[in-house]
Parts: sequence; C-alpha cells; structure tokens
Amino acid sequence: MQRIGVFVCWCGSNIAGTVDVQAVAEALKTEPGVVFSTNYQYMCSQAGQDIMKQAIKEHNLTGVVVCSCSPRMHETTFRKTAAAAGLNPYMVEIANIREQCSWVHKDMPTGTEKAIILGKAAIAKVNLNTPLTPGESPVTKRALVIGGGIAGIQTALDIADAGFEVDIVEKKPTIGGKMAQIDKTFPTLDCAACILTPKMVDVAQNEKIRIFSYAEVTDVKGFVGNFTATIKKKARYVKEDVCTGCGICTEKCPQKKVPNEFNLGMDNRRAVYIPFAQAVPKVATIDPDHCTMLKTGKCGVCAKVCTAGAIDYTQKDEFIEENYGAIVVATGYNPISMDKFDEFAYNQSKDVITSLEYERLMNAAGPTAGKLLRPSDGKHPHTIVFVQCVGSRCSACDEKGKEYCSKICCMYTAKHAMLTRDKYPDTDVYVFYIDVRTPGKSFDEFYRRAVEDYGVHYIKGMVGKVMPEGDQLKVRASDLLANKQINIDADLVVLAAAIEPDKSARPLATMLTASMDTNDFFTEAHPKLRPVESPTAGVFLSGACQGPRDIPETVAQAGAAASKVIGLLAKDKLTCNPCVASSNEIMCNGCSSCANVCPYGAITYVEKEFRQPDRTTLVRRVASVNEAVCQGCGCCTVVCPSGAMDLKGFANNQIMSEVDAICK
Amino acid sequence: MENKNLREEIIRRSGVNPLKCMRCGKCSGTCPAYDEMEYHPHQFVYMVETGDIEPLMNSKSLYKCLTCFACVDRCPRGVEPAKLIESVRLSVIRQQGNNHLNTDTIPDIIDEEMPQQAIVTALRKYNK
Amino acid sequence: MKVSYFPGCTLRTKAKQLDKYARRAAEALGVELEEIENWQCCGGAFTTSTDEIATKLSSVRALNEAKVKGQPLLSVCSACHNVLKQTNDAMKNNADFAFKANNYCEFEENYAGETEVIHYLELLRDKIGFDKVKEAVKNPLTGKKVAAYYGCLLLRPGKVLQMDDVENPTIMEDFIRALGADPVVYPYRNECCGGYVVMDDKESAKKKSSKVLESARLAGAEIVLTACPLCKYNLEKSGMDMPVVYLTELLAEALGVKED
Amino acid sequence: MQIENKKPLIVAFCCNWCSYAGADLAGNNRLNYPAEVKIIRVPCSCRVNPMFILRAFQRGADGVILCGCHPGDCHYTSGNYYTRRRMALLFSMLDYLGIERDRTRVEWVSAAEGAKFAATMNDFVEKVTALGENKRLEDLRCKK
Amino acid sequence: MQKISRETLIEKAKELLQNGTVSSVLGWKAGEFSYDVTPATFNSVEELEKDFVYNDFCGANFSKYLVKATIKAEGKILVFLKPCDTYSFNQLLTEHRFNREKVYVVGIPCEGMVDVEAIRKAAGEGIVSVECTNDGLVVDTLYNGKVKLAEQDVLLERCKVCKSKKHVAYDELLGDEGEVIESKRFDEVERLEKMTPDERFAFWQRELSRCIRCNACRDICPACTCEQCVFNNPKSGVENKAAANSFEEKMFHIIRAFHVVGRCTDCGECSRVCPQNIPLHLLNRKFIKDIDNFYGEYQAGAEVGSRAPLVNYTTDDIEASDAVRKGDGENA
Repeated sequence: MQRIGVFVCWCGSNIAGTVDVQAVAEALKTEPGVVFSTNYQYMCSQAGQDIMKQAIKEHNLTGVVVCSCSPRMHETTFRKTAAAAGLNPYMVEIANIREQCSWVHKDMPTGTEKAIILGKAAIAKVNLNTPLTPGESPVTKRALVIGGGIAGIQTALDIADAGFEVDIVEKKPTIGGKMAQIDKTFPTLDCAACILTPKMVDVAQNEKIRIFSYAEVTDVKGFVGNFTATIKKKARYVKEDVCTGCGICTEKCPQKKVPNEFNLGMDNRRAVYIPFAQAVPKVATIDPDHCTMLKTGKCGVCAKVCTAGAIDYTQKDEFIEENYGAIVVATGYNPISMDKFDEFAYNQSKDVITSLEYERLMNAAGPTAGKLLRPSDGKHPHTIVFVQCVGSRCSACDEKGKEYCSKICCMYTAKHAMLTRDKYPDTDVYVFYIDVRTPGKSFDEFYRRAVEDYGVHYIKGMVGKVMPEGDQLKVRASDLLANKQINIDADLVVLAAAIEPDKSARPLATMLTASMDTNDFFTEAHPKLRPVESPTAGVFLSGACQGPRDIPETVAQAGAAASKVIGLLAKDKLTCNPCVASSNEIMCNGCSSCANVCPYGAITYVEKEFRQPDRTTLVRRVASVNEAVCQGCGCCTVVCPSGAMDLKGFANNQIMSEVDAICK
Repeated sequence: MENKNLREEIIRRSGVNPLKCMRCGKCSGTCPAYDEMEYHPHQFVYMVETGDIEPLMNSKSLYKCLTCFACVDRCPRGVEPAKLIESVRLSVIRQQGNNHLNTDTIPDIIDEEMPQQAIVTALRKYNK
Repeated sequence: MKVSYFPGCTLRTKAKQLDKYARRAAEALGVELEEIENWQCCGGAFTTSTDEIATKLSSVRALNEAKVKGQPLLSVCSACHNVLKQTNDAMKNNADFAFKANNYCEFEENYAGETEVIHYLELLRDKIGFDKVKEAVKNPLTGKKVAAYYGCLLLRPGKVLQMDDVENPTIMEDFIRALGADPVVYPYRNECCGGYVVMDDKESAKKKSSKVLESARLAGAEIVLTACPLCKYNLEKSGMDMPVVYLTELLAEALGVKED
Repeated sequence: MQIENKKPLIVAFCCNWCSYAGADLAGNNRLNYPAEVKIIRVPCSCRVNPMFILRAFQRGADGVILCGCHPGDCHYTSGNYYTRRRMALLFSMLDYLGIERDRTRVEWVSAAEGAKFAATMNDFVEKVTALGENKRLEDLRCKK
Repeated sequence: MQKISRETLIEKAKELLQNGTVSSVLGWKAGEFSYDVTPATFNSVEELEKDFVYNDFCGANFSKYLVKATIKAEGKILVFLKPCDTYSFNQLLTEHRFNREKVYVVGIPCEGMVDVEAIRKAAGEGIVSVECTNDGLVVDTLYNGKVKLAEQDVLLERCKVCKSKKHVAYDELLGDEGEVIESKRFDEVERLEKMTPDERFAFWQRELSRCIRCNACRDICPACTCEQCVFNNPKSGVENKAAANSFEEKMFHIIRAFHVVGRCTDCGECSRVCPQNIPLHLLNRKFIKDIDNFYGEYQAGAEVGSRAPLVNYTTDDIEASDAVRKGDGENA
C-alpha cells in the first residue's frame, strides 16, 4: 500500500477563487492510501516545496499528488522537489485543477466537486505508480556525415573543430558537390571555387575527418548514440593510398569519348579521370562502364604509365562497418529532368541548356574555358533568353514538375544575366519571370542592379514555346504587362530547372527511419523549433536535403546541425525517458503487431528460452523494447493482443484506475 | 447576383478551377490564335475568376480559340484555359438566337474541297 | 489481326483517299479493318464542357460496339481519333458522365471505357511494328524528304491522347523512316493549322497554315504528311507551294498497293 | 420510472502534446465549458485502448471523447493515424450494437486551439445531455 | 465433385508416414456418437486405421492446434486443411505462431460441413446415428425413426455463405487449388445495419444476454492463441476472476471481437461451438465489412506477412465520425 501525500495549491486566488481548497484537501484525506493532506498558497514557491519535502520525510510518503496547475507547467518542478526529499520523482502525479478546473468553471461548488474528482483520479493512479529509473546508453563519439557537398563539408569541419571524429561518405569520386560546379556566388559574386576549395583542403588535412569518397551507405542499424553503418566503398580500380594524383593516366588513356559529368556532358573526359583539378581526394578513378581494359581485358595503358603503380584492375567493392553516435544527412539536390518540358526544346536543340550547364559555360575551368560559346556551333550568342520557374510551382500533372518554389533560381538567374551583360555588353539578355522572389540580405538590391545597371530585360510573363529553326531559337512568350505575345529570335535559351532531392535520399530515409515529405525532402522534428533535427533521434539534417536553399543558408544550417551533433557527442551517456514501453515476455506471443506500428523501430524480436511446467525448456520469439529508442507513445500497447506490452508511467491499470475514479 | 451565378455556372461546366492560376501567362505565351483575340487566354482565366464575364461574352475572341489544347497541355497549374473559353462560349450560344454561324451563309463560306469535318466541328463549336 | 474501324464522315466524302489507302495498306499488312455498323459522325470536336452528354453518345456507341467485339477501335482521321479517345477517357474516369451516358445508351452491360482506342499510326507502331512495315515496303521512298505534320488533334491533350511525347513526338518520323524516306523535323509540326476557325476567319487559318508550311520548307521538306482532312485542306489553301499528302497514301505507295 | 435531469458524465482522453495543451489554453483564456468533462492525460491518442472507453461507459460515463493532434501533426509522427482507424472501427461497432452514436467522438485539437477545445466540449456535452443517461452499454448483457 | 473419402485420406497419411515425410498426423477421431468428432493426433498407421474418421462433421479448424502440436512434435506433422482453414493457417504464420517447417499441409476440397444443431432442428431430438451418403444424410432418431436430409439444408452457417474454396497454403493438394467465390456472408450484417438503433440494441441484448461465459468461443478461435489471454491477466483490468466482474462480463464479446480485428479470417468457429447459439460471427463480420468498406478489401490470412488494417494507415483515412455513418450504409 502506498503512503500518499496530497498537496492542494491555491495558486493565490487563481484556484482558491473558484475551488474550496480546504474542502478538497479534506475530502481527499480519506482516499485509499492517503496519509497526509494539506493546502498551501503557492505550492511551487520555495516555502511550498519545503512543505512537501518535510511531509515526505515526516510521513514516509511513497507517493505525492499535487492538485495545482497543469503538469505541463510544474510537473518537472515537483518531481525535482520529491527527488530532493529522497522520493522517486516518478511517484509524483499532478491533478490539474487550474487550467482544467478553476479557470474554466465559474461557481465554487462545481469547481470544488470537480477538483475533488480530479484529485481522486490522480490518487488512484499514484496508488499504482512504481518508481521509475531512466535508463542510460553510451554514446559513440564519432559522427557520420552523408554527402560531401558544402553542407556536409561545413558540418564535418565544425564537428571536427570541437574535437570529435567525423566520417564523410560521398558517392562521387570527390567531395565538393554542386558548389564545385558553380562559377560565381550571389549576391557578392565571389568565385565559388575560391571559397570552397580551401574548405575542401581543410577537410582533407583535418586529422579528425576521414573521407570515404566514391562510397555509399548501404545499411544503418542502431539508435541515437549507437548507430552502426555499413559503407560500400566502390571499386575505383586505383589504390587510393598509392595514387599521387599526377594525372598522367588521365592524359594517356586512349578512351577519350566519355561524357564528362562534371561539365554536365558538355565535353568529354577519359575512362580514367580526376573530376576536376582541385578534387579531394586527388585520386584517379577508372570508370568501369567505359574502360576497355575492364570490359575486354585489352589495353592496360594507365597501368603502364603509372609510375606509382596505383592501378589495380582487380579491385572489388569493399564493405566496411563503422559505429557512430550521430548521423547527419547532407544529400543535397539535383536539377530535375527537362524531358517532360520539351515545349522548351531542351531535347531538340543543344542551345537550350539548364542554368547549371550555363554555370559551366561561364566557368574558366568549364568546357569553353570560360568563354560564352553556344554548345551547337561554338559561336558567340548575341541574344539570350532566360526562362524562370521551369518545373517549379507546377501542379499540373503528376511527376511532371514540382509544386514548390525552388527558391534559388531568381537569384542565380539575376547573377547569370548580370555576369553575361558585364562580360559581353553586346548581348541582349531577356529574363521571363512570373514573380521575382528575392528575400535575403542584399538580394533585391542585387536583382535591381541587374535591371538598372546592367540593362537586363526583365519581362513579366512566361515562355510558351521554343522552336529551333535554322541556327536560331524562336521564342514565343507573353509579356503580361504589355498584354502582348512576343517573339524573340534567340541564340541561346537557359532554363531555370526546378531542383529536387537527390535520388539516394529516399532509400536512405528508409534506412534511418527518418521521415520525408511527399517531395522526398527530409522532414524536420519541428518546423520552427527543431529545424535541423530529424524526428528520429540522433539523425540531423544539413542543406538542401531538407528543402531548397542557397549557400549561406546551407552553411548556417550545416553549422547548426554540427552544434546539435556536438551537444550529443559531448555527453558520455544519454538519459532515456523512463516512460517507455516494456513487454512481459511470459505473455508475449511474438506476433509482430507492436513492431509494425512502432514509429521508431524500437522493437526487435529475440529468441528466448522458457522453462515449461514439465521442466522442459521452450524457445519462443518475444518482443524486446530498446528503451533508448522508444519515445513512449504507447501505440504498441493497444495493438498487443495479449496485453503483454504496457507503457511505464501510463500503464493499462493506471489509466483504468483513473477512469474508475472519475466514473464513480 | 446574376453575374455571380453566371460565373459559378461557367466554372462548374468547365470543370476548371481558375483559382489555381498563378498568373504566369504561359497560356498566352503559347496561344497560336493570340493575335486574333481581343481578350487573351490568361485574361479569360482572370476575368472569369473576378466575375467580369460580360465583356468576354460580347467578344469575338470566343470564336477565335482553335481548341488546339496547347494552353491545356502547357499550363503548369492545370488550369486549362481552353475549357473555360469553351464554357463561356456555350453560355452565349445556348441563348436563343445567339448562334454564331448563320447556316444560310454556309454555302458561301465553303468551297469544293472543304471537308465535312470543318462544317460539323464549326457547327458544334459555334451553334446551339 | 482484326480491329474495329471507325472511318468518320469526311472519309466517306472529301477524304476518300485517306480511307481507301488505309484499307489497302492494312490489308497488305495483314490487318482486317472491320467497319463499325451504323457508325455516326463523331461530331468533329470533343466538347470539354461537363454538361455535354448527347453530343458524345455516337462515340460511346462505337466504343461499346468494339468492346462487344473485343477489338481495339481504330480510326485514321485525327479528329475522329481525338474525339473517340477523349470520350473513352471520360467514360473511364468521369463517373458522372459515364453514369449519364450509360443511362441514355442502355447497353446490355454498362460501358466503362474498356475499349482500346488506337490511331492508324499506333496500329503500325504498336500492333504491327515499324520494323514489320519496313519489311513489307516494296517501293522504298529513298531520298524523299518528308515532313510530318502532327497538328494538335493527334497529340493533345497529352495526358489523354498518350500517343507520344506531346512536345517532341517521333511516331510519324519513325513511320517515314520505315518507308525508306528521310524525315524532316521542323518546329511547327505540332502547331495548329487553324482548324475549324476557317469557317469563321479564313485569314486566320491561312496565316497559321502558311507558317507551318514555311517552317517545313525552311527545314528542307519536299512533301508534308498529315492524317487529318481539315489540316490538309487548310494547308493546301494557304497558297504555299508544297504538296500535302495523307500518310496512308504514302504508305500505300511504299507498300506498292496504291495503284488499282 | 424516475425522470431526473441528471448531469451527464463525460470522459475526455487528451494527448499530452496537442489536445491537453489545447485544454490548458482554453483555461488560460478562461473559456468556459461544462464541469462534467473530466480529462485524462495520455501521451498520445494512440495510447487509448478501446478497453478504456468501454470501461468508462460501463462505469457510468455517458459520453467519451478522444482528442489528439491533427492528422499529420502527431508528436510521434503516426500515432493518431492508428487512433483514427481504431476509433472508426470501434465507433462503427458500437453503433452496430445500437449504442447512440453521439456518445462517442474523436476530435483533433491542436495546442493552439483552445477555443476549439472549449467549443467542442460544449457541443459534445450538449449532445450527450440530449441523449440522457447511458443505459445501453450497461444493459447490453443484463439479465433483466 | 466427388467427395473425398476417409480411405483416400488414410492412404495419403500412410504414404507420408511410411516415406518419412511426417511423423504424426493431426486428424479426426470419433467421439461418443458418429456426429461427435474430435481432433486427435495419430502416430502410426495402426492408429490411423483404427480411429481415423472423416465425414461431414469434420468442421473443426485445425490451424490453432498446430501452435501447441508443433512444439511437442519431433518430426513433421501432417495436417489436412480445408480451404477456410488455410486462411487461419496463414494468419498464424503471419503472427509467427508456429514453425512452417514442422508442418506438412495436404489441402482437401470441401463442399461444406454440416451442423448437428441444424440436424436436430430438422430431424428432432434423440439422434442415434447419422450416416453420410453420397446423396444426403440418413439420420436415425429415437423418436422419429430414420429421417433423410439433404446436406445443403443442414450446412453450418459459415458453409452456407462460404467465402472461398481456394487453398491459400499447402504442400500438396488432393483436388483443385480452388477459387475465391462470391459470398453472401455480409447479408445478415447488412440486415442488422438497416435496422433502427433500438432494434439493433434489442437484437444484441437478446443474443448476448444468453451468454454463459463458458469461453468456448475464445478457446476455439484460431486468432486467440495468446500465451496468456487478457481475460486471464490481472494487470489488464479485464481479468475474469469471477463472472462477478461486471465490466469483463458485459464487454467480453466487444473486447474479444476488437481483439481479433484484422486477424479474424471469418472461419466461423466461434458460432459453431457456442452452446447458446449466439451468432458471434456477426460481430467479426461487421468489422470485416467495415474494413473492406473503409480501407479497401482485406482478407486476413490470404497471404503470409500481409499488414493487417489496424497496424497500417494512410494519411487520408476516413474520420471516425464519417466512418460511423458510412458503416451504416449512409453516404459519408
């Protein structure tokens, strides 16, 4: 039998104004288990807490009921008070007689009657409470960052800076991501490579950071503080630790006609290649789809010219397992395919290109060495049309475009237009826009400069059709402000393609049990208050995998994610919420219903031996709850057919006893 | 309000929701009959949305739409302006004596090679 | 192979060649065109309004007849194909319309869009195969520069017609290649010829049609190919010096069945 | 027979994260609703076992209402979706047994919807009051 | 279709015992009367030939017995399953209740099993024997002498509205795999739904008041294989200490029906064994009908590993209030 103390709070007149606190304390005195009952003006005050402490000691209380404000307000306070007096904090229950009683009812008899019933319910519950101890789980002090773009790089650097080990897994042969392909950055027009490559070098040189390039995460197990990831290191047929990155193989390889993905197929690379000059790690990779040696067994030129002896045609994919305390997703984005938008003739003319392709055309390290030349004939274009919102804000057909605004296009198009006019004042530049969206520091000023200082023609309206005729592109569009349909003979058309999450994100989300929205962007734990955490504990979000964003936002978020990771890794042990599910193994059928509904994957099954009445042993499959992962929603308890699964702190019999207390 | 009823009827009959329009003007940027029209496809959508239907009903633009569906296919929001135009046109020609094509004049319009297809389609589009 | 065939009114009169060569070529390719009994004019255009029922019933009847026979329903005229296909889609996906139409028609069993509606080009591509067509060609049109004119009706609305990529189709070009000729791709191939508006505004149609032919000429076309009698009429009336022929005629020529 | 206008007894199960907070907000804003409503706090609406509801009815409750986060907003991401299925089936079953359908309800109340909480309770109590005392679930197997 | 005979089954069982495929057979054994058959385990050919029976009274669903039998058995167990039994079999596999490797399933065709109660009604009390012939049943009674009955008239309720002749699990078939068939099993539920709430309440009060809480329905139910039933669990709040606990007493059938939602294969055993003839299956069928109606058709046990409706959801599921209306046949 419990020895329960009841403390009725007046909350000044907040409660006492509508509830006869004296009568409540008196009425609850005779409830089963109650050995002490009192009332006080402010239970949450120091004096009030002292009364509770003293009563706990004096009356050897095993349980406490506080009739006061909402538990959302002071449950923690009173639990701490109880703990200070040596009582298990989970032996405290609150009867909410303020928000849910005195404040919503007007007359004293009604309020008092209800307060007594609420008090009885809390007492009934405490009678069945058991002391709970929060579990602990150790933390592996290493983080995994998935994706090696600017988001992943910044997160890794910040975590490493705090002294923790970080691994970056990047599926491409080099880190750098999309930012490495970009020419200049808005609104300052810094050279992207100039600000990115030093960071890449920092990553390479940081002792705390390991880079797994040309690698993918294929499996993740475990939970916050204790993840185990399987990483597939794809065979690059070059010994990473031997290759010096001299590049001689990439010059001598006879297979010259491989589309260069770094330049988006606008020029060619060899079958053995280093993506770009500042690649990290600066190691060659052999493309098995194009290497003659790997395909036919005849060639071997690269092995012959490699003085370091780094080429290894027999290399196989390698799988390694590593332990991590936290995982950061930084899988980034890609422009969507333009196949479904061929009214813009992307597939019909080489001179219709995407904005990212335009970046490469403008870039000194790009296919044209920075000269603006048309892909079709290498001529200098004189009239350029930019089309905004291609596939963004598109709700028409399923899977055609994206319903959201891609956010970055307005600004990078202003940048393209401005740079083009700056370098080539003889070009006419038209930008067709629906809206120009430039919220951001110095953003609108930047766009206005393109119009006012650089003479870019911004036309409100959309391009309806692009028709390649001869060596020209006939652009038919509407000018909504002039209420005219206009036709422009353009030399080059640049499409601001919508961006979408990388295709690898969806399977990764499944592995991590992290949730995604319908567009395959990762969902945050709370859109306002926990924007860089996934709802899955220990999984954090960095960059465009969460939604379209530009570089400064990405870097800011990368830092925020890193600080969350650091906060986690700084702990030696994690304290778990003790109000978690637990399964009574004797009753468990092993039917898997609970595991099916668990949103956290907290339930696994183990084979367990049971002694039978006839002294034989029997091995049965039973559920086992990982207390570090369980968040205590209780969904499993309801689907459990045998009632083997129960929730600590909100047990079946506790809730039943509350029902009974209220109903009679 | 009569206009409000008319607006509702036009919208219901077309099966189109003009509120989905984000005013990008792509329909008008793609329309092959743009130059013959007094009110252009994007204006049709906007004017139906705001209930400014009278001018549309009195406009020759109604009979210039080719029903080529270019605007329907290219609209990023699935607004389908051609269906709205058809709906407004039906509101006109379904009224007594409002046929657009005078059947007596058909012999003057057609020639030897004119296919039946043109006549039946025009009758369907222009007459009750 | 047997398919149900919906010729359409124009093919009985002004576009007899389109029909005649369609039948001959099909026969040569081993396909039997079984004409739908008592078919009525499709009406030339599919009214998109949701309250138009009666004008679509002739199509529903034709579709149902093909369903009863268990055959796909074939047409060669672009307009008929467009109307049949859109009506079929409405019967399949618009419950309200299907309910009302079925009420009018009183079929033994309600029609719910079961019939596969195909255009002659789809018959050649999907049922016979362009490779088989190529094998059957007796007089390859080698070196002939042929421009395909799709117009609107064959392709749009894309999500209903589903014949090909609406903006960058290839079916007619592949067809031209199968006949041994060289397809000419030009930007106006899926732009409107002016259509029925010719009844209201001859100038409008002329303007549009001449743009189409001018575009084809610039791209080096010798002849222009079409499946639609109205397109053919408008293009020919544009005053441009460019022969316009039905695709079935060209097919019959290549298969060697054109002359009697 | 005794005709007495007895006040109904209503049990409200509220999830900790949205609806319980919504009820607190109703209190903060002093939005009145009948004292017949007694709230039981659960971590998530999906914690509510149909047995709790049946127990309440059998012990004399006249109405049971379950409040949770709006679909899509569950603190535990998916709990209320399961709640919705369970309660759809349970309520349909109770209706099938001839129990008045206005005695049960599921309502989605967010932490910001104090006014909705109060309005919902007012409406629910009114409906249940109109039905009178709950006899049926108590009587279902009574051997008269 | 030719009915399967006892001899055919014994022949098959012998073959499998002798070639070592199985080491025991789960089958039927005659009880006191010929219509009173009970499940039994046979370990040898001799035992089989002596006691094995198979007739129109072999309605019992063997699936549930496998949970215990597979634990005890050393080798494989041969079990003869009718189509409806195979659904329960799969459902139990979905719930990991026994090891599939330890069972050898021979699927046997079924044209329906007969109901002793129905025979009693038709032929009168005092049944001495029942002979199953190819053209009907010959019932010998104390008071009415020999009575001939057509099988169709005395079928078990569940067989009259048989939902499927398809074997969804087997190692071997005697006969065809069979097909899912159109069934009128929801007609009675619909009839109840069309009643007024008062009429429905009166109906259920009349039916459920007859319950004597013998637990036969629970004990036979293939979905009730819990290691410990909630009604025996002191912590569940519904423990059946004595029939005095009125909560458990009053709510037993609702709770039980809810416990098997999405897991009940509609095998009808609960109603078959009820000594008070309470149509318990109408509770389960209501749930099944609602599930089909709200969430799309779902047949428990149709495939192993399928996700039952209560452990699944979609983001646009029907709201509870709409469900009540829709469940009642109204337009939601």
